[in-house]
Amino acid sequence: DALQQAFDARIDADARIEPQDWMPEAYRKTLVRQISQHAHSEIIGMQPEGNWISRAPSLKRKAILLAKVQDEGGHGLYLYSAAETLGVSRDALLDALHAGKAKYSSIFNYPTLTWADVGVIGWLVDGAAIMNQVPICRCSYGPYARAMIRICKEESFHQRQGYENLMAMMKGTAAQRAMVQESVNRWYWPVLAMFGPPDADSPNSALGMRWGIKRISNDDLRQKFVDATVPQAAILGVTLPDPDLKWNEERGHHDYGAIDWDDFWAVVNGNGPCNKERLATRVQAHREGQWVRDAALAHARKQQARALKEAA
Amino acid sequence: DALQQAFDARIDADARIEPQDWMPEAYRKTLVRQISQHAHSEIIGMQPEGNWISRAPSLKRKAILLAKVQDEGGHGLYLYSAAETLGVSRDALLDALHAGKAKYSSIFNYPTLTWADVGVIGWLVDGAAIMNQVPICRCSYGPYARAMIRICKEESFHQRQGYENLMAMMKGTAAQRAMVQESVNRWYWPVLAMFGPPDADSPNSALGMRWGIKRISNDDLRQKFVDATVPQAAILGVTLPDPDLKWNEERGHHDYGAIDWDDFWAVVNGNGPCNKERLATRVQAHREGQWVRDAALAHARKQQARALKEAA
Amino acid sequence: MAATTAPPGYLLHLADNALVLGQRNAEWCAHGPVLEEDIAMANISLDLIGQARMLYQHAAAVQGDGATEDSLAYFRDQQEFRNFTLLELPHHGPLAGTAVAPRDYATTIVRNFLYGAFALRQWEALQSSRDAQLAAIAARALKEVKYHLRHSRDWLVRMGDGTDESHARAQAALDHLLPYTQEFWTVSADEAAAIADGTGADPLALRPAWDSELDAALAQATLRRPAGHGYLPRGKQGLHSEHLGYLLGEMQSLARQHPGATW
Amino acid sequence: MAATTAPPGYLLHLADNALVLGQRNAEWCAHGPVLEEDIAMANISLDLIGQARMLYQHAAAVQGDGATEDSLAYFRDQQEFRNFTLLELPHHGPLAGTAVAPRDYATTIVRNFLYGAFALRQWEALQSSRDAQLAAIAARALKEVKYHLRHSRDWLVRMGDGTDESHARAQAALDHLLPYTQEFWTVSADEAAAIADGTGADPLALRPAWDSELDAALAQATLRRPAGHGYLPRGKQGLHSEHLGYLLGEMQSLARQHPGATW
Repeated sequence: DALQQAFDARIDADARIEPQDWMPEAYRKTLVRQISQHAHSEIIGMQPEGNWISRAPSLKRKAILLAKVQDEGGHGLYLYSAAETLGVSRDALLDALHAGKAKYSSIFNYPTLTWADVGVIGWLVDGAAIMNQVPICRCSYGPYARAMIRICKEESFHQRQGYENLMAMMKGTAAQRAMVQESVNRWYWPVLAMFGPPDADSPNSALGMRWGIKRISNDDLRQKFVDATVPQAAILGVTLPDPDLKWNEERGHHDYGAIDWDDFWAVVNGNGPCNKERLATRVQAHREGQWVRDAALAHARKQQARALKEAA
Repeated sequence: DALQQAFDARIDADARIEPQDWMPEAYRKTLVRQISQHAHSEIIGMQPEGNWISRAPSLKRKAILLAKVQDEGGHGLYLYSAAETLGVSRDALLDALHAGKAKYSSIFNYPTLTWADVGVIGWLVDGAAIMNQVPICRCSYGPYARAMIRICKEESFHQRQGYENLMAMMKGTAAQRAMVQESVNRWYWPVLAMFGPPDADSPNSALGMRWGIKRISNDDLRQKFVDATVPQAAILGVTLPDPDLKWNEERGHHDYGAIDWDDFWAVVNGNGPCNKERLATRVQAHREGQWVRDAALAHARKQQARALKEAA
Repeated sequence: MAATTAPPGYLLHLADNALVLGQRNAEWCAHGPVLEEDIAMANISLDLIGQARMLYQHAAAVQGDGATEDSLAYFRDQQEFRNFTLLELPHHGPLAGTAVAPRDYATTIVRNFLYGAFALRQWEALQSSRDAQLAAIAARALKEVKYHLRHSRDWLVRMGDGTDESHARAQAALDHLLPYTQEFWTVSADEAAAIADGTGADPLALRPAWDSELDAALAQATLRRPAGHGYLPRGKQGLHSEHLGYLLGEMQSLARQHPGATW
Repeated sequence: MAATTAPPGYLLHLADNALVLGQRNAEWCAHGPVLEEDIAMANISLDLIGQARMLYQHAAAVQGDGATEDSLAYFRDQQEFRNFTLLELPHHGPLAGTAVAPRDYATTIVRNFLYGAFALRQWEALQSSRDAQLAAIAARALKEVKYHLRHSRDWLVRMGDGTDESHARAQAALDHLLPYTQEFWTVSADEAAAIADGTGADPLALRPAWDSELDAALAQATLRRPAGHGYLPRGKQGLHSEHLGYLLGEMQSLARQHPGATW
């Protein structure tokens, strides 16, 4: 019909879809799922990093980490707002998260065991997230694209801070250097898996491409990430834990080893080291915060009633 | 009457009163109050010392402290049992404690701020407690006297361990020695106050003396304690924080400075540093343990019902 | 021509207040009652850590001896800390150091209000400190604490004038914490020295305005002002509660695992 | 004529198990549900600390290098600890390291049962270790752990066959903790070495008896045995949960504040 044709034409012309525009239900649903997953990832992601705020080893690092975690909360806010432009409430999205029906990035189901993890999350996890997210800045849905532009800017800043944190540790004592290497060993493979299953096993991607929501394939993004990470690791002085990693002159890219997809799917399906902890912690915070939210609502209603009475 | 005369005769003869014997109601009440206060002191006293179990600086000291706190729980058990021979239940006594109607030794309303406090509590607080308790081993009420004999034996052991703990620290680093001295400075005066108000202000004592429950006056016990503590402090190498402390050749005792009774009464009346914390912690443990006690009771009843059914 | 500087002990008192309360408020990260409050509490904590850093840097410069902001924050023991006892208490009612209880946002809000209303006036007064560096820090801190105070005051009113449960929680937190504010109005030796040389603020001069602010907020929140008597804490003289040891043990654990390391 | 000794990593695994569980159980001190349980938990903890001391002393002697029981307990970092992840978890359901929740006695009891039923059989087997010192420690530990197992089994049955609430709590604790027991049945490199040289016990040989004991106890407690699959923890290989860092941070804080001191 005409609406569908107009929508298709905007997509073909690489123009933006805005909240007031007509859109196919499947497009709307795909966006709600993707934006809310991203929002949930931001707020669940506050847990593993938040784990080190109280123990940050210097006041400067404590302040940087606090600011970063605060930014993540802010990203959550923008993204829930972007999702709300698609006609779904933040409460409904949170309910789905708390009921275990919505996903969030699996990477946050790993624990942060040392201070170096804070730096490695900045460098590798945020780095991978940026690779995934930069193409979304050109996403067809306006509010999402605009939220992502702001988020990517802040994420790049976080990534540089993470790298700088690791650099300072690599210039430090032997114990600090060992801490960085051990952390890289633990995070590297799960980060590679963040780009999602190989293209051959990723059937949903085609429609996302068609709609201008997804713009680069999982494997292409992963390759780009590996190519960018190798020289950064060299400058840092850490070894990436992949014996098969080497430059392929012919392809003009690095070859890399096989990813353990069984491990990836185990974590996605709820059996990672911290899946239960992360979700239960969210649920606990929400449940224990109920009385606070109720108080704010009750007070606002009382205020309103008083204002009406005075006006009467 | 005849019962009263028989009772008085036993008291005069320094013979023991046993649970099945007739006794004046006031005697019974005085004993219940004193024994339960003592029991409550044992279990409240587990809190300040328990505060250092998790952080004990060596495994040997951790084990010694755990064993000591366990003994205190055991003392609580004997004493509640002794009180029960007077026709009052442990539950009723605990309810009175939790309702703030029963007292416990005020010394446990001070916080344990350093590891040295564990040693100082052993040396000075247990030392003062023993001074108070040894005469009770000759108390007219049999079950109480027998409980006290066992308790005093264990307390003496704790006191020696506390002193030995401090001795090890005094042989250690400057920081360890300073920690001991600071702790002695904080605890010395509150410990002197543990013997209770001066005899002139202690009207209840006379009846206690008459009944063979109390045998030595507050001031006499305090003098005895000071005289015993001075040479121990000298061997340890710590200074007792009393500028007026000196040997009085004429009296054959040490003179000592004025005790700040306002501070003592403030703590007794609920305004010590930890009164609220101690009581609320007890109440919380009791409240949160309710389901466990209920489970034990429910299971016992089910077992009994099954046994009856089988027997039928 | 040495510049006038406040006594180091006074600067540490101010810095320790900021650090310890910043550490406590940051504990809400990922546990707040609503996302906006996670962010607000992180923001308040960040301001406080920032204030602590400036104050420690200044104290380190005054003290010399190779002291740094981190040596002062991470390598002093509990009894060297000079913060108000109020600021080190956990986010729940009175319990022993070894007890565990859920964090209570009413406790957090009431503390931030009671201290914020004091800190606002203290920083106002310190803007005219004879220690020029301290005066500059005060000017900056004042802007931040205005926001902290508004935030906690707004929530205090919401809680007091909200539901029965929120009212009861706010009142319980107030009953628990108000006695600790007595410490604001005693003058420690460090404060006396700072007042005498014109670098410090006399807390007693701040009391009437603090009292009025408290009464006004409580009236709006329909809360009752408890007597607020009882034990007089002496945290700013180094005599703390059982809670600070645990707070510092956790905060300093990593730094002390790697003595001499730079981060 | 060097005596046969178990690999140091294996001794540390056994010692760390005892220390970490002892540290956790001691947290009930002054917070138990009834005075008798305060005493029982302190007693169990004391036995475990005692086992840890004997094992660390033996490990220190084997290791040489001036190691002592206290250097092994207080000056190793989280990743050097070799305890089962199960034993470091706090006394509540699954939550992040920064979360706070009340201690739950059902969690404590279920863990003590699951581990006790394993430890009993492990010490039994280790009585015939080719490491004579370890065999002697095992004989002593076996007596203690028999009491620990009986204590936790009795309570497991009381809870399961008690009230609706206690049944639900026991079941929830079991659902939470059983997956962590998967770690019992993997063989680490240290264990493989110890099994190979006849000093260690093969956990797989202990499994049938453990399974039967669990099933029998659950039947009596009217509890359902959950699948117990899921994440396979690797604490004994040094890969822990977020909780061990906090436990060690607190446990080691004072010792590390005074490096080189003797207590």
